[in-house]
Amino acid sequence: MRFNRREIMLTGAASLAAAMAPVGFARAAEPYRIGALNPITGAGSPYGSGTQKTILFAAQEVNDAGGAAGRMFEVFAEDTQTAPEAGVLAAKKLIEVNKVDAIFGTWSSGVTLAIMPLTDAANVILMTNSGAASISTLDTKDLVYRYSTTGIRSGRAISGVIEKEGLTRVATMAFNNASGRDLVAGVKSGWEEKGHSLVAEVVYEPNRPGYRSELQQILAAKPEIIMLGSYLPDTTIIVREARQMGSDVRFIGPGYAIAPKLSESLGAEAVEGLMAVDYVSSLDSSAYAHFSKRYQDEMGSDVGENFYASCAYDMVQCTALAIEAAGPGADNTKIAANLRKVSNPGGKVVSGFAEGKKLLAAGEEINYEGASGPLDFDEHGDVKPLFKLSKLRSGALEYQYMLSL
Amino acid sequence: MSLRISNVDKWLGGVRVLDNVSMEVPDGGLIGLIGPNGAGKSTLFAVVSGFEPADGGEVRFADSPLGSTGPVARARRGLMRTFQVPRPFSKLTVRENLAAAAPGQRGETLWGAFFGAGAARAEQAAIRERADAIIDFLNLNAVRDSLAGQVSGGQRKLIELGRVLMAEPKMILLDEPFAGVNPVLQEEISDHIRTLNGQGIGFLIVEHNLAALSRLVGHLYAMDRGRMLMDGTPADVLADPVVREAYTGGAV
Amino acid sequence: MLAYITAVAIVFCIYALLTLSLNLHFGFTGLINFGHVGFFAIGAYAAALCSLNGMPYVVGFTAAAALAALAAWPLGLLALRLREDYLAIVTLAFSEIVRVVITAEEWLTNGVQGLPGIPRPFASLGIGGNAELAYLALVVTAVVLAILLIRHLVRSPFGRLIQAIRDDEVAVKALGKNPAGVKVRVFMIGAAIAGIAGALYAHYMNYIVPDQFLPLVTFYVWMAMILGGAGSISGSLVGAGVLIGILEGSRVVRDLLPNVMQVEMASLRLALVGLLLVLFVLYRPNGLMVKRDES
Amino acid sequence: MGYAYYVGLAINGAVEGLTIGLAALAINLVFAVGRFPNATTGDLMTVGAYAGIAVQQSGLRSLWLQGLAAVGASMALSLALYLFVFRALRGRGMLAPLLASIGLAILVRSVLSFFAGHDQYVFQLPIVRPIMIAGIPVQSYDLWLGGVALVCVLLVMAILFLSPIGRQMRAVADDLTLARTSGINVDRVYLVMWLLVGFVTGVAGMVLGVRTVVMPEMGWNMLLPAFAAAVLGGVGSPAGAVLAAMVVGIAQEMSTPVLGFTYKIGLAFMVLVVILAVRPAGLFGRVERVR
Repeated sequence: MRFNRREIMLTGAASLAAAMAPVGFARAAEPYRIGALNPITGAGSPYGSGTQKTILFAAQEVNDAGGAAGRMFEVFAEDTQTAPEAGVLAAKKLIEVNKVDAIFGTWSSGVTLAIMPLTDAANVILMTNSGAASISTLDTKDLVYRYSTTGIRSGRAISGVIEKEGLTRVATMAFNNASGRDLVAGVKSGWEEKGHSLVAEVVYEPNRPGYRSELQQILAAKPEIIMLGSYLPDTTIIVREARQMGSDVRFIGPGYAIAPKLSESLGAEAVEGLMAVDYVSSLDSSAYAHFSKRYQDEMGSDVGENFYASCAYDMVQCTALAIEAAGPGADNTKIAANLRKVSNPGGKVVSGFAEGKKLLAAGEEINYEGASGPLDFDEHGDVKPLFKLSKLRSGALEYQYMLSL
Repeated sequence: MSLRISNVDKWLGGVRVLDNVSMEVPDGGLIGLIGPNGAGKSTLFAVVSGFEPADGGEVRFADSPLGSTGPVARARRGLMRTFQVPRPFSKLTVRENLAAAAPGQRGETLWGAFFGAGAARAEQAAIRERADAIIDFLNLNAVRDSLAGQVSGGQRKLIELGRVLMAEPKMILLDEPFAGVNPVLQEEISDHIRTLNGQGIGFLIVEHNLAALSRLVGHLYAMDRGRMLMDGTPADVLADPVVREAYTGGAV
Repeated sequence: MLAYITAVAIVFCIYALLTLSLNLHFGFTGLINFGHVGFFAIGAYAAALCSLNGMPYVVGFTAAAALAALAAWPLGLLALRLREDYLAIVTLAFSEIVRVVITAEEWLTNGVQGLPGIPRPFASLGIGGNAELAYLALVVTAVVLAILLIRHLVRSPFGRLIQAIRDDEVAVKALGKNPAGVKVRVFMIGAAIAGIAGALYAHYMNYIVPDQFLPLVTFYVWMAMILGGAGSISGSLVGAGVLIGILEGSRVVRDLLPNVMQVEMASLRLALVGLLLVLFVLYRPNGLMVKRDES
Repeated sequence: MGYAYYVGLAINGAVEGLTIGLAALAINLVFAVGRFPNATTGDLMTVGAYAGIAVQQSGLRSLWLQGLAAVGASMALSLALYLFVFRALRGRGMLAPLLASIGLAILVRSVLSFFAGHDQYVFQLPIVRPIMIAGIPVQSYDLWLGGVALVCVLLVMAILFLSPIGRQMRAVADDLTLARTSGINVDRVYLVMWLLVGFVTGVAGMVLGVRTVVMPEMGWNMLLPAFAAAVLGGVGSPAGAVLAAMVVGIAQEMSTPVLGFTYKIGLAFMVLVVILAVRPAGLFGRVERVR
């Protein structure tokens, strides 16, 4: 009962897909429809395509394993354009036209906040990578799950790293958007709780021909390290400018900004020792090993720069396990109720749907440990994140240690 | 309502385009102004009609100084002008062009566009009637409902004249009314001007067609290079060697 | 399906309002305005802030229209004095100033974090179908009212005057009529309509953030207006329809073309917008709905 | 914060201003001769930068070669835009070519991103540490940039004011009808003007690419500040455009201790609005006359 990739891509014409489905599929239950609503264009474009492809191949894996509780996964792909307006229309289309049961992989908080009223009303499960704290509190039906953590939590983790590294003079520099601001807000609160204060805080506007005055203000405070809440392009510019200004200040930032590509651009020497704090993609987990290989095959690039794709992989696997656990004919409320059951500690650790399905069939409790982390949800439906610190050494990211909040 | 221009100067980019220019159009007068290209006639019109400030001298209309008032204020006093290249409202019909020129319309205010509909309707009916009368007078009936941008050059001149008439002028500055107009229509326009002048409207006419102008006006001013050369009867002015020199000199 | 069509129709109506009001500015009065998204943003934030602070919707909508009109007032005065090419740049700059102020004044606007949870009228009708349809009825009413207003204005002597100003402002002055006050008023009326569009947008999206108000929105609206035809009310509707057709239609098209990736589709969609604008300017400058031809 | 701090800000402003100033120079040329604000300026720059990157990716490390490719690509595109679009729009007023240029800008950018994607590219140049002059750190790249900008401005001015075609260009800028009647080959003038625009935008794109990262939106993002500088500098004054951009840049950066880093973006636009409110024709512009 193999569903090849092309057929999944074609599911937009749902009837066509049904016509092509194998006989065994016909007696099966209603398919479980997933909207892959990702930032293909706009600010989130570095992550959107990879995330979307991941949802497609992850769904294929579920179908290869015979579907979840007899239900095949059908994926409908859409672009949020990283803009609320386009996101809302895309979500409407997914919910109303494609009749999706779940939406996976929204990225910008603006889009997620804008479509939450829609998914909430339609009882659609929403699994997101957005960082805005208010998403947790606005979720009334417990149908919203966050696979990457809030920016504020990440920032607090970063402040822990800085302390552990024994640095005391800390400055922040943030891209003026929600995620950049949340990240430095987290650093600030974490740092101040530890009894320190920041030596400089700068928020900058993007898309400028340079950021030297911003850097100059920060460097005037003589920091040992700058926490950078930016994306890769700005990070490239800012680190280069700092070096050209004669500063050897260290930088620390999220993994999507402090990436090996930096040393390709600026030379390994300029970025030696830069620190990346990232969610733990369970590097040693078999889920990650499997996923990262699939990703490399599908995308032709390394997944290291796209943490959100590993989240998307887990969204599909986790949901499939929850459906399986809930049994045939379960509605979304029941499925959601099973999400924590299949992923939180207590059961036997599994690393993929096929494996979990067998154990569930055998009546065992399971605990899915995914590609993006151990995947334990708190009462808000947010994962309890684990972080790791890596440093750029001779152009490559070198794992240092793990830390938790 | 006389127009008196006294010692007007105008500089443009280091060039003195009007140099101590003085002239007078008496109440109900019919006066011509000639001069070769670059003499400063159009600039004088621009200064008198308020589109360009003067750098010296004084313009008085109906015995009161116009000072630095703008074109709108001057037009409202009844001192109106036409343009060398006509400026019709090209996407309005000929009739709308004329109707738009009627002064003091209640319906042209935002308030009037929404309230007092009855009064506005009556007012517009009256304006249309007046516009139609002028259209009739100017023989524009055939193109009454055409877009002004689509009628011939001569007809555009007439639309401009018609618009000015709608605005109840006391004196009209006509900028080359015969330019690009066929001889038959030239005669027609001359007739219109005479008729209107007979009703007491003063005219100051800039024109290159000296023959047609001489037949129309009784008094002529001649300018060259920003200076007033002389004035007198058309025959005297056109016979004057200085004026002839200015024209031939301009031609060389 | 119905709710998706409803949603598209609502967004269409919001763009129709923007196109109609820009048409009042440019198509009927000849005012060059490349800062329309600024009025849209002011309306959106005014309405959002009012209702987030517990004021009735009526107050929010009134504030949206009034504040947008108020912002248009100094701009209108400036419009009287400037060459049209400078005015194009100044209005563009105005909309960016609006965005910068919204971004910077976090105490009021929550800055880049945006304003979430903006309430929507008719929410009491239950979530989904009926509430959506009721909201659609509201935006359609707004469009109809805007059309009636603009049509009434354009057909009145006031409208004749603004069109005369559009065709030749110097000639209007020479007739003893001052275009200044009229132009400022038209600028303010159009801005107010754009402000209402912003209010409808904010209440519909429930969430607004400065990034939604980039100059690209203005360019979209210009494209819609040129496509439909400057100076044509029906043209504004057609133009907005084509615009939404392109923006939304690409979703449907992609479902049918599995080999075209989303990224490429996004490029193609934008390319189509740009190409249409160029082609219309070159070959059909009067738009689809204007038959009157200039000689 | 001593004087060195403010000198540093002023240098930052001047350098950013120069980058934008090159774009403003290109805008100014079209503004004066073609009589419309050219919205494709930014995307001409982007295309130039991508051409430079293409040369780098093919393994040629010479910055000069990369720059040559950038200039060539921008000139070719600029010429094509003129021949296929802007030539047909001559005499159609200001708005038609402006709208067309907005459409073309969007079109060029989306075609570029269709083929090149949204990933960033970087000109791989060694990082050079600053040298200290009187307690002020001075970067060699800044000196290079200043030199390139100066050469560009001088070249444009030399062409405009010393060559016969430049004289003709200025004549067309002053009065198109008069220029035509006095026998100037207007077609040729426009051709040369657009080539010159391509040259300047190619250099500007290269400069911006070297200073930042190469992405499809890089040039478009510079358009508005460049518009502002072009208007402030005055139409028909190439040096004025670059100077105005530098003045605005310096004012922006020097204002940051007071205004902060968000409002500094608005500053250029506010200065523009205020100056035009006082001087409707711009700092050095001329008032149009009614005849």
